[in-house]
Amino acid sequence: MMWRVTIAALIVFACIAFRHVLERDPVTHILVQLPLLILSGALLVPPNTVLAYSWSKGGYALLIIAVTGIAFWMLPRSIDSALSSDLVEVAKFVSLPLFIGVPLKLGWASAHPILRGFLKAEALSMLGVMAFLYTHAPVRICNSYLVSDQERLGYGFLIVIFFVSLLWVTPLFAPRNAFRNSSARTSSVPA
Amino acid sequence: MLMSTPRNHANAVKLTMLLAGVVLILMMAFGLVMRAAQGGLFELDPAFFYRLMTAHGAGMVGVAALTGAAVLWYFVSRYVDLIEGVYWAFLGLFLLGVVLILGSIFVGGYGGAWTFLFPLPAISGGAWEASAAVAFILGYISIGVGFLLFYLEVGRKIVAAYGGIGRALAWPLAFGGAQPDDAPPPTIVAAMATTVFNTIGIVVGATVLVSSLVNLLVPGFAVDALLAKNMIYFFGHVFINASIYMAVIAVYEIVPEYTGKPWKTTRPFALAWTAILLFVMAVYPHHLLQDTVMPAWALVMGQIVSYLSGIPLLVVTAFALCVYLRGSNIRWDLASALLVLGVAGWSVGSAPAIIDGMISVNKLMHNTQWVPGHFHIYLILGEVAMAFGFMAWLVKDARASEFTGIDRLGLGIYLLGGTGFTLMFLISGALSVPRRWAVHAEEWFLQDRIATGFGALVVLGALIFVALYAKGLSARRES
Amino acid sequence: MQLTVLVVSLMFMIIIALFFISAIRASQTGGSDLTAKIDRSHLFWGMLAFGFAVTLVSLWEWPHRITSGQNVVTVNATGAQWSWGIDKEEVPVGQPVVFNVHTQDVTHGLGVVDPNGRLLFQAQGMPGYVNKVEHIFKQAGEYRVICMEFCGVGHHDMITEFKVVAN
Amino acid sequence: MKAFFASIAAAVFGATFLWNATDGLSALTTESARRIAVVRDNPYVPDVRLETMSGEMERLGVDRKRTVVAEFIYTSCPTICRTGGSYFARLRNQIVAEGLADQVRLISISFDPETDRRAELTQYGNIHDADGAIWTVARARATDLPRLLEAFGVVVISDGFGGFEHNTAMHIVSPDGRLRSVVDFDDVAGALREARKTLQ
Repeated sequence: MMWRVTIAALIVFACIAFRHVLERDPVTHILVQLPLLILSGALLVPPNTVLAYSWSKGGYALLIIAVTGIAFWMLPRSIDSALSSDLVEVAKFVSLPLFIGVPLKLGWASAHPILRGFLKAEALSMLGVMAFLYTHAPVRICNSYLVSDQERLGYGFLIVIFFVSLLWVTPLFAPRNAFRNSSARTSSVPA
Repeated sequence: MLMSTPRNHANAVKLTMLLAGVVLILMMAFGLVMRAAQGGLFELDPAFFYRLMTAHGAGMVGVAALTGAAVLWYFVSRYVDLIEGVYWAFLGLFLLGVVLILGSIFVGGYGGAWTFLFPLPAISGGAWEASAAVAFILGYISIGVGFLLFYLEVGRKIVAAYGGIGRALAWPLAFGGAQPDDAPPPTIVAAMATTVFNTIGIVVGATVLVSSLVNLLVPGFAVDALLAKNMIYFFGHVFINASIYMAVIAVYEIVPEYTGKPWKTTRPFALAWTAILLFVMAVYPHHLLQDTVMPAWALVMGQIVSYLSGIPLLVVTAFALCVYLRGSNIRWDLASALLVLGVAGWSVGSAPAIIDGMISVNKLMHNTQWVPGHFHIYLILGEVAMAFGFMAWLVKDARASEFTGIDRLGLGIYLLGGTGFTLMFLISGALSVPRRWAVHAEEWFLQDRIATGFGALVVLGALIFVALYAKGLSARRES
Repeated sequence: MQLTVLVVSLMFMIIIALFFISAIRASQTGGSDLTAKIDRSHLFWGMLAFGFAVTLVSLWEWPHRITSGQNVVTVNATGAQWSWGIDKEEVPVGQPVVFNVHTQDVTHGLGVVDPNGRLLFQAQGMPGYVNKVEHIFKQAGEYRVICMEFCGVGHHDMITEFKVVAN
Repeated sequence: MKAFFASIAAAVFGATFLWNATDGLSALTTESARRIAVVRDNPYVPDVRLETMSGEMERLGVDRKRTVVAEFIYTSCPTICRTGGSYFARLRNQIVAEGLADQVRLISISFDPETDRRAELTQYGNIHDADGAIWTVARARATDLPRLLEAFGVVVISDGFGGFEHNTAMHIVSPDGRLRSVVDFDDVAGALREARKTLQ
């Protein structure tokens, strides 16, 4: 537990200490700093922690909170505000670990496999939406960044989609805990 | 014989097919009204015509996919344990989507065609409000979410049971020299392939649907029309193809019952399905052959893959069925006849489709009635015939006689009507009649009216099939 | 050309249908059907070879090629809900005419129809892009421009005319 | 059951939160949020003095008789300001055509006073035919710039090549010195419509 908290604290500290470097470029801001902050929150939760409360059953409530947080931080105006307002910047460093990272990890642990699959598919779709909008928007989406940066960010999303889908799909070709026909009703044997 | 489908799944599928049958007849009636209006048999307000057209397109694609999914679920549940709740969630989300779509069309006045080609939903020229388009797109999203849940359940169970996507696609047999006896059954191979490509299609579809939604809500947030078009046609093409590839599972499973010979996963079969998996996704640029701003390689790929897609269909599926029938002493009844018709119609329809997929022909034939010509063959004489065949098979035990006069009459009317109806489309296409026109020139009236006559036969045939099915269901319930 | 396409298509459709009909007949009689006369691998390689040949012939000359030069006439055609604007009322016979297809609002399809009502060619007009299509008109007369891509309630009303004149 | 209600509560909370964060799903970007806020709040613009290309000091803000349509530029801008200028010229022509010449004032305000001196301002005016009567080109004092840009919601960032990137729009300020609306830089009809509203 101790080392996870230490690493989480180090990550948050690094994100704050290097925030000017990270936030100068939207690619590192959105695709490095924000995910790292979420990760730091997730690190606070020990692996396989399943909340035993009845309200957290299935992980729905927790995941909805996490998704709300992610949706908020996908808004271009939230990114702009974080850069123009100190208050929002502080809220960013607090909310990403605590309101996204923690509930995401906790909710994921008790989520049904179909819910997990659904969230993965939706995540890919939404990353696609971001890539689409940022690469092809005829207007400047973030006031704080240049149009050329915005386009690079869009391609950054595409790269993320590529690696994330690779990460999620590869195991489906060789599932660890599945042996052939282990849960099949029957093979095609004539009766 | 294979293990039978669990009763709860069978009942859910039977209900689905009844719903689908009713919707099919309604959508066919819409089509008939449009054809009659084009033939000048009565006046129809163009705005209303295009609403009917939108409902007909979205409804037909939806119901084709629904029947395909029902077939898949019915037979896959013989091999793996599927969660029944997922199917009900799928059906519920599907119906919610239908309500939203019908509402957007007949209450909100949306008439932007089922393809929601960007930026038409947002720029209607005053025919409908953005809110109607939003409801339409939300309807699609609801249906998409339903299908996603459906495929996640089917996919994860097959992956777990058969040891991964590759094994479920019979790759060890296709590429590794494994024995056919160790390969998964045809149903599993087909289900795995459709699950993979349609899930990808839905993910891409969700991306473009949400982008369109953002554009409708915040018009300043425009999206790129060419990219949107690519994604829409990728999604649309994959989705409608998936419905046929799911429905053909009924052929693999049911026809053996009539011949006593099992349908086996062979090496060509495995290779064909892997090819289908790739082709279905790579072929969509044949919808963009007139966009000269597209990279030339993509258009060339569209033309070539369009042709190549015919090979697994003709050389493997159609050829295998013909070989299989020879000397099989197959018992003919409504079910077996419609299922064989489904494969035959699908194969026949591939010819005009492939020819339209050539860039030089596309310039002349695309977006004429040639296009509805070929896909109405795919649907009326292909996917929908398979769906009706599946329905007839579901209730065949409840019927006393095997191949009654009314069966033969229905089949004859449907086949004659379908052939004539689709031929008129092809002929009109060759005569340069554009598709999707509410008002036709008088010189096109003759073909329109002949098509209307044949169309009425199709509706009549479908009515007979659905009535027989409903009767069969109720008879079984009484017994 | 269109009639050729129709005839060729019908021919292939009939051949495929015949396979099924012969198979259905052979199902009861036990006699041989058309598939019995063909080896499947031959069919596969035959289709592949045929496709290769057709691809080569049909793409040898790129169907979307645009010639450049002095005698090329350029026409700007702009689709808008629901009318076509074309910036030339007359184009010459026998010379390459390049149509730049634009749109002001949604996607439209430029279709050019000859005096006999036959569609000569078409290209899509898409927001933010200009598709180019070239044609050499062979006879003088009144030609019509129609819309080939569904664009809303006035889609079928997007008809305008231009003349092809002999030099 | 508890889990169900907790989920509903979370969903309602999330939806409300996002609804508020996006002004009812209508503003996803700072720019659109700013426009919505302007229409809602009609904030006063700072009463700064601008130095015009003819050398006069002109007040932006209260006690004016005319509605002001303002845009923000820098004259060495190679791209968007030039286009913006041509739309401003169209707006000027429309104003003349509709007889509003003595009721609407157009000002292109430079936010780069170091580079843009009178000569540069005049040259920019000449390119676009701005003669000072209806449309003038002016610069703000460096000390006034931050609050001026803040009030108009214009964000200027260096593009790294000696130029700037900034959000471009037409800002309509009513005679009482309040910012009434902001329209796209190419929306001439919209600007005219909004300007007319302030005259009634």
